[in-house]
Amino acid sequence: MARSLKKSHAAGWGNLPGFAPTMGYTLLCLLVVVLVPLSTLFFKAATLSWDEFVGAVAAPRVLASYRVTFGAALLAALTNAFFGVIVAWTLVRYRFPGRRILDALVDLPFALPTAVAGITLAGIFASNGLLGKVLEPLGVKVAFTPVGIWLAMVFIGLPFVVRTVQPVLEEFDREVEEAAACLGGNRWQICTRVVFPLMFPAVLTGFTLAFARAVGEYGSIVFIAGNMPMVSEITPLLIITKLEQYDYAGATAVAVVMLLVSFMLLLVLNLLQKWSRRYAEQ
Amino acid sequence: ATELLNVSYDPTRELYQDFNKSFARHWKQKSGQDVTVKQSHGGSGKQARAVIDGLDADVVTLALAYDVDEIHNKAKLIPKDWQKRLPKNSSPYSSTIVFLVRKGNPKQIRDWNDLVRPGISVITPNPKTSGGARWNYLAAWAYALKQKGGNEASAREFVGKLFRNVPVLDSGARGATTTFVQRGQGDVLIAWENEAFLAVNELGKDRFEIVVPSLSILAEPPVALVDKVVDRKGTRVVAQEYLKYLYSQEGQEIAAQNYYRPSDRKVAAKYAKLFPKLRLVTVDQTFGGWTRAQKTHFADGGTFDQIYRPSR
Amino acid sequence: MNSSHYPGVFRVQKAGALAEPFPVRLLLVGGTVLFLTLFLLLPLGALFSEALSKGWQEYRAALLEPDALSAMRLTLVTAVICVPFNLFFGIVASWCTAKFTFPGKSLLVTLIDLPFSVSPVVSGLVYVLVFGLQGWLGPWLQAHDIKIIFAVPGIVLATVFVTFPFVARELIPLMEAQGREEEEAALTLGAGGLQTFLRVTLPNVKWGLLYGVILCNARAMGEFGAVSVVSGHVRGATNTVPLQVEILYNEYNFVAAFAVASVLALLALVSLALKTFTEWKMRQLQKAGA
Amino acid sequence: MSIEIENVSKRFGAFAALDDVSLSVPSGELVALLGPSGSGKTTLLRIIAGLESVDEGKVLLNGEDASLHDPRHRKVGFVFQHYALFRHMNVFDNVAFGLSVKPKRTRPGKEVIRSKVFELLKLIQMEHLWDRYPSQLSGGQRQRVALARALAVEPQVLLLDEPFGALDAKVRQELRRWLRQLHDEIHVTSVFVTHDQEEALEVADRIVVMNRGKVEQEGTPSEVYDHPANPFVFDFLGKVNLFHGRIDNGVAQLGGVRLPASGSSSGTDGPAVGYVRSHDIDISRHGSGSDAIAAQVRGVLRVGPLVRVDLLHAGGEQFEVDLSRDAADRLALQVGEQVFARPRNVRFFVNDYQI
Amino acid sequence: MSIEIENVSKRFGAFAALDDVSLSVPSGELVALLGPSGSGKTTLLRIIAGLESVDEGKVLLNGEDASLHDPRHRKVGFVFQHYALFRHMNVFDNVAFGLSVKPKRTRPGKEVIRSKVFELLKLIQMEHLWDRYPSQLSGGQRQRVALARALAVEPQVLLLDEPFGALDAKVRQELRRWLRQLHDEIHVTSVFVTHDQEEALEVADRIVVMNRGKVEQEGTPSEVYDHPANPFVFDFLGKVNLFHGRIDNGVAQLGGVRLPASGSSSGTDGPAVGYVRSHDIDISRHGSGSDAIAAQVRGVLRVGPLVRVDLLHAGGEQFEVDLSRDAADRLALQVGEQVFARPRNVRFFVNDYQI
Ligand SMILES: Nc1ncnc2c1ncn2[C@@H]1O[C@H](COP(=O)(O)OP(=O)(O)OP(=O)(O)O)[C@@H](O)[C@H]1O
Ligand SMILES: Nc1ncnc2c1ncn2[C@@H]1O[C@H](COP(=O)(O)OP(=O)(O)OP(=O)(O)O)[C@@H](O)[C@H]1O
Ligand SMILES: [Mg+2]
Ligand SMILES: [Mg+2]
Ligand SMILES: O=S(=O)([O-])[O-]
Repeated sequence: MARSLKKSHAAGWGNLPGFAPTMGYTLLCLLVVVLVPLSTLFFKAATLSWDEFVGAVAAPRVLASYRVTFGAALLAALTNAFFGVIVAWTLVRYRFPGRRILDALVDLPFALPTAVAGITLAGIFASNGLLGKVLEPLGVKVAFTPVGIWLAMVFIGLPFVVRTVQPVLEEFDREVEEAAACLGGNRWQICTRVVFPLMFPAVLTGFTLAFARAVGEYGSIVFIAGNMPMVSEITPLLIITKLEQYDYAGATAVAVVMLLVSFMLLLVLNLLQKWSRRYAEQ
Repeated sequence: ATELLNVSYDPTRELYQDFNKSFARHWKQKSGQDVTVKQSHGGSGKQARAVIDGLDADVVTLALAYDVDEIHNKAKLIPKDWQKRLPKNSSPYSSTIVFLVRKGNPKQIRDWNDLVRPGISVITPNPKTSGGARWNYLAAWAYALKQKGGNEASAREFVGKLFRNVPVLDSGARGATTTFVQRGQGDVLIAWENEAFLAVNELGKDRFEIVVPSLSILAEPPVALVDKVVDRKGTRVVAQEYLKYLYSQEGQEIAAQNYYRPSDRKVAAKYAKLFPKLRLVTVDQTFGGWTRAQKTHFADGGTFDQIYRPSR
Repeated sequence: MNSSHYPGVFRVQKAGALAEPFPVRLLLVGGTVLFLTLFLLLPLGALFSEALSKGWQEYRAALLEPDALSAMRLTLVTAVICVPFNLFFGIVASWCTAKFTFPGKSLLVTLIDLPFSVSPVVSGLVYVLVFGLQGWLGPWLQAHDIKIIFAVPGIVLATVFVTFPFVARELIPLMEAQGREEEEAALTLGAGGLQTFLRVTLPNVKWGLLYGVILCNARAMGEFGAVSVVSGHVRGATNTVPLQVEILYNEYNFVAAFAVASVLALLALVSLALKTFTEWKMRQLQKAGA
Repeated sequence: MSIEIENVSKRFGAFAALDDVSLSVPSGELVALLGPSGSGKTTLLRIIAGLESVDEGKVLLNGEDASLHDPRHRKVGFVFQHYALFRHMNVFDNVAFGLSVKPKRTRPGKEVIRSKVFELLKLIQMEHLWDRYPSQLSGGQRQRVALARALAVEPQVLLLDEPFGALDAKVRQELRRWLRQLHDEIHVTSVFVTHDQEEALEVADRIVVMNRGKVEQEGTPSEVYDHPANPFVFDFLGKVNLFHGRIDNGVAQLGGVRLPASGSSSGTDGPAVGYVRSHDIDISRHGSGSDAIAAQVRGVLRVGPLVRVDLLHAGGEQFEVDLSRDAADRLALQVGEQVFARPRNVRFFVNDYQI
Repeated sequence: MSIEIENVSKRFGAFAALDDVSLSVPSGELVALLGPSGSGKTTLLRIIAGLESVDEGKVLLNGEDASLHDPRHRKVGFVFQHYALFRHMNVFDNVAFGLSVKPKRTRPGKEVIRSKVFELLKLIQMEHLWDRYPSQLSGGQRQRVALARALAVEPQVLLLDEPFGALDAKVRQELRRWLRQLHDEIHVTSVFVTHDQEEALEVADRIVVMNRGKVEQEGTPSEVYDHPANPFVFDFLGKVNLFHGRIDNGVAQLGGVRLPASGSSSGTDGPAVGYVRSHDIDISRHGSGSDAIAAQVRGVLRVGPLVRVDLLHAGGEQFEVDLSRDAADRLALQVGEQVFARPRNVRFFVNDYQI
């Protein structure tokens, strides 16, 4: 009761000072830094006729790059969702030597320049690299294949799921689990029917963020992807390619499509998110 | 002191590092002024675009004439006849395309037709983004054309086959070299002659060797003054001298030392031993000039894209 | 069932009846350690071993090389402009979004988040479209001899764009969770708006703020894609550290490339250590309280 | 300072949290706002403090329209339900806050602040804890710090939102008495919110009973307890038994007993409900069916000073009687035995809502 | 199922949350664990449920060592203080959870579960709300859902941790009575935790008073209320007045009054404190100084069914007397007047802790 009350008072206009100036400044920054620059994309793309636009964004090679980019991003985000939950769970629930270090390291992909990450990963997973040497004879080729794209995307997206799930688990009410145990649920039932459903919105948020980041990623991927048209060429690279052919309009057209698609996906995931939290609504 | 900006493509880093020092000395002697030349390197197309978008290059020294043409077309920073303003079509040095293979040439690669053998893995950058790669592509095409019974269709099939042997397409010549040398990908790297020399000398004579194909293309990287920029900055004189100096004895020697084929007869003779002799075709003769070559082969939907069109 | 039946390693955080069976725990901990080692420790190790592969001397020389130093200077300048800007923006934006309700709030938050889902390449591109010679303002800028793109301002702008949401993202949920009661209390005690913010709100979110700043800074220093598009790659002038790494790498100067990269990695590690320390400190404070 | 609330309404979206509320609090009084959860008590308090704006109506502080002043100049001390102490400041700094944010001109010196704060800490009996952080205090201690903090700026009105809501029963009783004594000492106009009728009855000079955004009744504790204006107030202020019956010509017929419907205003004949507090019923073993309700003892339970007797009357209705221990001991009731219950002070309400 | 706690100790780090606690709960009883915050009530409850392990001692359920079973097999229903409902399930699914996680062999069919759940929802009077989520329920409703959920698996022991702690005074009183009735209907062995003495006195068959990890006293409500074993229990179970004095030869000297120190065990002469409940004092206008304490009326306050009289006795000690309204009305005391207070049932404790 206390909590819901607090919430209801956090809502409402109230009389705290400073709304107008801070809102004004926020909108101004948003306009100058985000909205105006992004709008140029649409203006530039609008210089194309519809057919040209379709030609630019629906060429087979471009379509293939969407498939590669969004497909790998999806896979990577799923991987991150899976391992991210395990990592978050382990870091929160268990105590083992080195836990703090691992915990701190989770943020590394946020902090490491993506190009460095790409170069390093390519070095490790190339056929003469530390792991490539081991994997190649087993028939697993990572670097310069779509698997490499997935790998780089997993790397850069890793912190998102962990860092969104972790606080939820930390604040998770143990009593809920205990209640389920007293009602006769076994560990597996408790996890699948009580813990995971409650963690799900956070996982979804992390998944969404990891996905959005992966879709746009460029720096780390070009070094490890192999960049083969139709196979391992990502959309951001295509945008760059078009740019270097002086095809500004084509590049922005693809950029607009990318922007819209990831926006739509974000939107869908946000709706899903809302649905997954429906029980929290008053 | 005056400052020049030379916007160039990837493999010329070392060349211009040496050349700039020499030029600074030369200019000091000649005019008593200090000059520093800043360098910018990247894929040739990317560099041209930067100039088009406002990168204040006093001179451009790019991989293909096409890229300089675009600077004229898109931004009018350079007059249309820029190529006529300097000797040798504005190309103070030339190069060609050769192969780099692993020591001992384990896959027995001798000529272009070895590259299309099944199981051979070829490393070359992406022609859509790399100037060097376009030379590679055109050299292969020319080779196929010049074979007995060669025609457009057979050339197209040949190049298509070749690119199906390519496992990695880097965006620039340097990236491709790294992939071949450092990552151990592929059996053969198609590269600028100077790149190949550099790789062998820098990264190990014991690890790589150069294979010279029977036929290749004469690559003439052009240089140009960016008129609008030098006029705005008031650097026309020194920039012109900079380009001129490329054709001088010293300039030509530096080019040769960096494995670019000098255009000056005397210097060429001096370094003749360095550069293997082979049959060279030119873009103008074989492909009707860069603009046409660009349009048929590398533009969106051109032959290169068709090579990668899904057969299904 | 009782966790104390097992050795000290793999203890469950809060002793209780609800622990997974030991093998499951072992599997999870093992999986985590393996996964993180593979994805985080290994690249980090590879990076440093490459950087130091030719010895300390070479490493030092690579860092003191003038172009490398200039790149570091530029990166620092970028961060020094970009972080305070986004810090200030983050604080202001989180105040008006977290402490008030208004129609369109979630739209506003989404827009603040937007740069996050934009590909860095595209974020660079938009600035080319605005400030490039072929863009909206390019000719005018050139006529007035103002350089934005292919110069420091462009690099800063692109970096600001890319790191725009970082501080705000961190602060908004935090401030929302803390409600408005303390601010209201300060208000009824006669404090003005700024006083309330400085003396009540800010101290309460300072750790979150620090975390946001650290992440913002790390990204600002490490951004590659967007900066690459607007930099122009002029040696010793418009190359940031990540670009310099790429250049060195392309010059077959691998030791130097990794050496310079390791500076960024070290910086990241220091930030992370700092962050871990602050968190630890915070927990300590809480514990002292509880 | 007196508080005048004039026809105040407040809506949140479509929901009316306050609906035409009028109220006046004379200077120096301690008034309780009593009502169930969601009745608008907090909203009213926040409006007085200026933390919430009104949609309609006016708030006058000392006769002046308060909307002219924003919260910081209203000289109102607010004690929040969850204390809202500044987590990052120790007790001293919390209490000193209001003084230290005064404008330079009127801000007292360091020493003056110090002595003033310690004076207050003495008042709340916490001088020795001056350097603790809120998280190191018990609920009751936090509550007192919140109070001292509010008092430090010498407010002319003190507003307390469920000051003891989150505390243990025992601690609550102590603080409750302490608050009353404090008020008797410093006599600042105070309004406190509670949903515990005992708290209101025990502490307040006047009680305002609220329900669904309206004031149901206002008066001294004994006025609202002994003369509740309507069934809601009757029910909310203490345990009550309901007897269903009829009124005819001013005489009520309740479970076979005939009573003068004195409480009822006019002769509204018809079905009616009689409300009787559980301590307003006498039990005896003898009686006639006409002046007492025959009932069976279902249970006898000693609860502290009282003894609760559960009775079942012939009509099937259950009711409860609270006896003092003395009375209960004298009667020595056995479960199952037949007794007679004689209600005193029955109030009749027709249609559940009219006197 | 009976519960036997034998010499249980539980430490958290260096802190002993339970210190050699023994206790037995016969089958079918409703027992209250009463004690101040931090006294170990929750810990004891969790140990019975198997949610916490013991450091020393044993818990026997139905005579069997419980440590052989983990919580899921103890047949213990646990109702948590903050309900711990499954937020993402509606009322029906919450209640059905325990049945639906039974192993396949013993799991009832869908239809059986449905009818069983609705039976329980009827019991808690919430059938119509079966599809609401917990966030859409009031505190009291949530509490009842938590109870129904625990009852669904037909536990042999029901444990309730401050079941009404978070509720309004009014709602609390209702639920309290409802719980008692429920227990009378289904008669499952139940232990509930509270820190509200009134709640314990009103609801429980037996009360266990805890303090600092120890059991201070155990007995029926009237045993602990009327015969508290020590000052702590005396104080914790109701309002009490302290009179400082001496005992000599079995006679106590309290504020000028001489009383037989009947309560005190042996003739431990020396300084002693007399404990008297506030309703165990009679007031009259006449008396002699030897059997009554002369005192001045400082205040008279009507609090619902009782009237509280504040008195100041000559020695300077303040004390309180609770009178029934009747008695108070008869006396019609005025503030300031001089009266005589006659304590009944004085208990003497020497050194604050020994009888
Ligand atoms: N900011 C708000 N936005 C929407 N509704 C609100 C807001 N504040 C209060 N309400 C609603 O107004 C009504 C009155 O709320 P208020 O907090 O004044 O009740 P209260 O009497 O203090 O209750 P409680 O005893 O539970 O604290 C409630 O139904 C509440 O949900
Ligand atoms: N997991 C734990 N770790 C450390 N100390 C604990 C833990 N659980 C309880 N304690 C301590 O043990 C003591 C008894 O706690 P317990 O929760 O049993 O008290 P309680 O009687 O239920 O109090 P309350 O009425 O406040 O709920 C407290 O001092 C508490 O701080
Ligand atoms: Mg309230
Ligand atoms: Mg407890
Ligand atoms: O530098 S290239 O354009 O030859 O790749």
